[in-house]
Amino acid sequence: MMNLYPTKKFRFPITAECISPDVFQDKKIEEIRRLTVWEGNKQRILGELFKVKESESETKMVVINIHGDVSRVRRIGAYMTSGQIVIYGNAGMHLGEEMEGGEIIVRGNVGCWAGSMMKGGKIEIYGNAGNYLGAPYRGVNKGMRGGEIVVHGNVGNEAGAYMRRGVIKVYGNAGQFAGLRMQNGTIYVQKDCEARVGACMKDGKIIVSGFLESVLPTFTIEGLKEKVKIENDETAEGPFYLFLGDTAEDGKGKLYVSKTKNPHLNRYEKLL
Amino acid sequence: MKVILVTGRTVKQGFWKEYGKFSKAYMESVSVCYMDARDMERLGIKDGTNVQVSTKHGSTILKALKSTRGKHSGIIFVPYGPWINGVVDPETDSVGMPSFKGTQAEVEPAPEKPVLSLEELLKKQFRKLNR
Amino acid sequence: MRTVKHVTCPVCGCLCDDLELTIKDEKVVKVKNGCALCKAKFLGYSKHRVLKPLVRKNGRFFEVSYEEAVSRAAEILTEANYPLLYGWSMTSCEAVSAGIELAEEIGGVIDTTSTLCHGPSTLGIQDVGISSATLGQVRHRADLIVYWGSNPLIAHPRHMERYTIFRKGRFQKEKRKLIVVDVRKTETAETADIFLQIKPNMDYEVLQALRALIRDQELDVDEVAGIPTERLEEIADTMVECRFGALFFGSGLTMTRGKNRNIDAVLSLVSDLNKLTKFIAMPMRGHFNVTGADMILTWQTGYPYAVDFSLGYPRYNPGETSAVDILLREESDAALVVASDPVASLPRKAAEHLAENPLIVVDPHMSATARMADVVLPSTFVGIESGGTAYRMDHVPLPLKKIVEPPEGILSDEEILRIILSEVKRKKAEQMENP
Amino acid sequence: MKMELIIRNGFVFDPINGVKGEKMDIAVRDGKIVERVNERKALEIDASGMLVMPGGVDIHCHIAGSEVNAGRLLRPEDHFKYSERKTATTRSGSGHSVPSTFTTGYRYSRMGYTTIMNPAMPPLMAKHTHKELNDTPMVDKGSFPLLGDWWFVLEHLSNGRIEECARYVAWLMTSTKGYAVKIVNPGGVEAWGFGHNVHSLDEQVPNFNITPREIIRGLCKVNKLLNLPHTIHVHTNNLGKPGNYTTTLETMKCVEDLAADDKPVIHITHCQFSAFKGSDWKTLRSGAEEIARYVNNHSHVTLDMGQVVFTDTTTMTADAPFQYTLHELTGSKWTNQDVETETSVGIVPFRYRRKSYVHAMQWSIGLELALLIKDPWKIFLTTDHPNAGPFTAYPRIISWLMSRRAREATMKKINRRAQSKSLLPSITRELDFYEIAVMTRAGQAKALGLKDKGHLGVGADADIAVYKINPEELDPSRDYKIVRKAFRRAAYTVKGGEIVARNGEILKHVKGATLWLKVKTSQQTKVNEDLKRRFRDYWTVEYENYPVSENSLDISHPINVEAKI
Repeated sequence: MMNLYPTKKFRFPITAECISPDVFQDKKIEEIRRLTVWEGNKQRILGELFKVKESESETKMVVINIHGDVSRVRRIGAYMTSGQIVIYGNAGMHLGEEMEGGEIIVRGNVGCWAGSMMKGGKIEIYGNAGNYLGAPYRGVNKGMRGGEIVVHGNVGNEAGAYMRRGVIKVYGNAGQFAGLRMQNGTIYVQKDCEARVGACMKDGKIIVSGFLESVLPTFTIEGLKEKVKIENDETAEGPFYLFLGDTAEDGKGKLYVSKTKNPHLNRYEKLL
Repeated sequence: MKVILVTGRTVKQGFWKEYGKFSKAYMESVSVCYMDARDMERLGIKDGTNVQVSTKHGSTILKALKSTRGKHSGIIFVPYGPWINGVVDPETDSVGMPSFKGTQAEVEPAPEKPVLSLEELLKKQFRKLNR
Repeated sequence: MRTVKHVTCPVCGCLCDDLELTIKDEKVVKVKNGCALCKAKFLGYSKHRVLKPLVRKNGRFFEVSYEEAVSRAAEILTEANYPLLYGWSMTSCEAVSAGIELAEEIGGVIDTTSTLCHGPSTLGIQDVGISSATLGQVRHRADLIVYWGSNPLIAHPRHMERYTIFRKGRFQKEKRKLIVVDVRKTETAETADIFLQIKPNMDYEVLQALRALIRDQELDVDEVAGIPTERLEEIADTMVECRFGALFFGSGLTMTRGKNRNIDAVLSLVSDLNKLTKFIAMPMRGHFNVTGADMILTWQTGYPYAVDFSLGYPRYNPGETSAVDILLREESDAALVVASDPVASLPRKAAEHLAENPLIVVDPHMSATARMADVVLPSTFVGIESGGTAYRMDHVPLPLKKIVEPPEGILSDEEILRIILSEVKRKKAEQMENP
Repeated sequence: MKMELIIRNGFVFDPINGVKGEKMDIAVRDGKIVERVNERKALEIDASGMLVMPGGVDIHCHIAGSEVNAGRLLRPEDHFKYSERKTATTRSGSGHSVPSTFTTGYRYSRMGYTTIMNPAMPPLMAKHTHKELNDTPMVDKGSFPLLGDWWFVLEHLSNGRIEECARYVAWLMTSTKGYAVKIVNPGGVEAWGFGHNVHSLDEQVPNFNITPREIIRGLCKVNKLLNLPHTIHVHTNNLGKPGNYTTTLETMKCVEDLAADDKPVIHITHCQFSAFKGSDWKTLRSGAEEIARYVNNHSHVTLDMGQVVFTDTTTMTADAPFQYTLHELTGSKWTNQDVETETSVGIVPFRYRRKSYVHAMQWSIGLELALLIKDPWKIFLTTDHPNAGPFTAYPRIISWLMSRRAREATMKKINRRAQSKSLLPSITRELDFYEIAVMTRAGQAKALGLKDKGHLGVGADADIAVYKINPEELDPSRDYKIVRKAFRRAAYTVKGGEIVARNGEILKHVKGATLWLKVKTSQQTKVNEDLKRRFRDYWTVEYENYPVSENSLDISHPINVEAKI
């Protein structure tokens, strides 16, 4: 088990995609200290920016613990395929970008593009996540293709944009454009959601259990549902309005919105 | 009074900025707030009365002018410039662009408060000039 | 007295190139064909000039030589860990090219004012593409013009006269139909055949509704953003029935809630319309060479703005590598501003951090930003006192002319940037020798 | 004075001078090939056991200009994993299928290429194209203005005023600093101005009293009157549509009578895209046999392949109606840019998949054309970069052309139906290094009329590529992977007499010249106020601001052309 302690409060962006179980695997602590990282435009070694300490571990799995604020450190766990990263503090942008397996746990907040384009594995965030959770890089039309992201706090805009598979669960609030252009998969928002949920979605499922500011005019009411399955044995209790859309792109995505939390939507009932 | 703040270009702002930002004409073209006539009535102010425009990001004093641009009750229009920049929402939503248009704001009459000159405004807002 | 013809106007993205200037004693005294903004620039530019390089010492400006100012600038930039190079939309492509090389050399971030105008449009294009054309194509063929969130009579005064409403074309002799969409009745809206006054921050909903309507989808709602659905149906029909439609959009879309997604929707709408008729879209680019700055950044680095060289190669991700975000996160530790006045145009919190950085300003005027600078390098007015190339909003490149001599000893942006670059290279080589 | 250089003991392939792998030395002085140099002073490259060829020439690659840049802008996703770091000698850059300019130059140079032709320049955007070409280092370059839908051309040709048309073309060629007449889907691009297209050589172009056949024939005559070094360069009507091979045959036939002295009068570019048989995508078959038969029996045509490689790429052509069809077909994002009075551009990202029947057939058709056309001087290696794949795939294509085994290895992995319909398994031909040298440099230089390029005779430009291949020891049929590797990274690339790259490393950033035609007609078009008004009326810029000035080219290399009029 490797433990990383930031040696200072970082001011410049730190790029450190080497902080990944796949990279640490089979490396001696000295080699890990010598891994390349960037601080602004200066090339450094990991050992300059972090105190690296090894500790006993019960599992064979590679585990990296980061103790402290790494909110300026970008790309932690990018491309990882196995092992575990636990961050006791806030983490920076692109956490777990394109990860394929393993697990990242953050006991704090994370920056934007967490789990961007991920294919597998799990990210669990106990604080808030920024914009573009699980969403792809600019111009890319393939978002999350598998795996699971759980956020206990709030998320920013465009969570799950271009999602093709997988699950995002948000136990707090979500920003605008959640599930933009999603094609499949599931997004669950336990609390409130800003407008434009499911914009341009083609297929897939979005569940909003809290207040939803407004439904896009291009969604049509389909019915009422008592409860909706999120994944495996987890269900969200309704009743829910079921909308289909986005008709602007001839989509047939399903948008479930809590009936009780959204009295302003009861005008749709006359269309049922 | 709660309003939605829209900032933008005006002929005068576009014209006078070419003459230099420290000119009086530039200040007069930019440190203004165009309001719907009914909103001004509701606030009990006249054309040319100073108002304080505030958001959660800051506040500024501007001269209220009656808008000639049709009815737009609930919307105030302020030309781009340093006077309003302390008030607009800097949030970029991670796309690089702050929210210059459509910010929730509060307008209140401030007839006794002066509109600052650019030099005064900069001195007030920037620590660097006071060192 | 002499006259210069076919001059390109260095003000807005229309880049009118038919100006005729009268020069007397190396001063422009008369402007023919220009709009009010154009005249203001040519007749008023020479006021409030800075004529000597300035360096701030103990809080005060001192006049110095270019050599001293450049040396100080190079020192600041060479030492920086994350310098920001901002501006670029009011200068020549040649100066931008020098700026990119400088940014690469010092491992900095170069961002343009696109970030504050049509950056979101670029993000929209990168998601869905854009069906567009040069302005002459619009002039010859369009029978329907839409201005959405833009007010050309104010921001691009000759746009309607040269390319759209008030100009005839080869295949379009009759009056064109004009639709204006805005949150208030602008000067342009007053000339419209159809004016849609929509609620602020609701453009996205209106655009998506139009997209559904042109697909013959029914809406479940009676109104969108204050506009009755039947009225939107009429607009959708008008768009479908035209022979050639052209939709111009402005910062009314890029700066409001939804930002890049408003553009995504507008471009998707126009793309969809091509199934049924011919339709094009175009962003109303503001500054005269903001398009050129985008273009040259794109061909040299692959990316149009917000390009980060800190890792030795270009990276791009607005929100991460864009000027306002970097400043709000207080990451930069030096800044170079060229041909722009961010202290007057950025939200205050961003401007504050910019001013806290060691700041180098290249500008002909004493701007609000120059007022905050540690080094001020006075430059010529591009398109008046020095030449170069600029790009019109529809990507047509045009020559900028040198019309009059600059004040004695004053260098152009390009020259200043080139000497900073060589000074930076010299300093770096020196450091390599004596680390 | 520049250094002298001698390349010793290589196996030299110089088809224009009839050299077929003889061991010899090549001497260089002042950027030119010379008889001999002072061997004690000259810098020496020991090329023993290596191939020595003229620097590669690319007759058709979209590497610069407004459409390429619109492609770059559209596709950050094409760049972010393909970055090149700045070094002490090179600039940084990015991009897979639409790389940034510096990177483009370096990548060509690493493969031993030294001259490239950018085949689609909207004249109104010529300043832009040349700015990008200025920033494309390591290679000499030229650009073809798009003329097939220019209003002046349509109007003059429809009135039968060939000479008048020729004078305007001469003016435009020189004004835009262009190198050849490019025609793309003639008439179709103008029709696209209102969202339409034309579908045969004899369909009337809307609003203009002319047909595609008349445009092609007219410009072919103009090209001859002006004595231009290259022929008209044609992207056929109906490109990319099943059944289009008949249009291609007709296009070649329609200028048959204009040929004289067995000289080519037309170049059909990226022919793969124009060699489809069948009535729809399901029944798509190869038309390569028919086209090859025609080309084998005629001498007035040259072609280039437009070879498909299986990768993610970006399609971009002036054939905007075709690009729109592609957008509808794929649902991918789409950029379009119509250019007033002249032309248009369309861009759509595209992935060629091995398992797609159509894509696999396209892959096969390109190779079939190259192998069934007997004379390598008639068909050249291109990918229509980036349309059928990026130019960096050339080494792979060389290995397919040289090795049946290489083709079979790929064949096994493609769509099964395509395997059964492909003509490739029946083709045993394997090209040798001489033929490859023709298809990748000598033939291309000859077709372009570049006198100083594509050969190693005395007086030629000292643009030379050395590859780590010993033709006496290596069997390219068997060792195709070694061939591929060697062509990917030239052992040495010499540009203008200097060693600029070695084993894939760029040693020196050199600018490279812009080649353009200074066309002289005895009687020039009179430019009076009336004509200027007409220009202003057609375009939205001033006549005076339209031309590209010579001093805007970093290194200008005008080629004087004496027209027959």
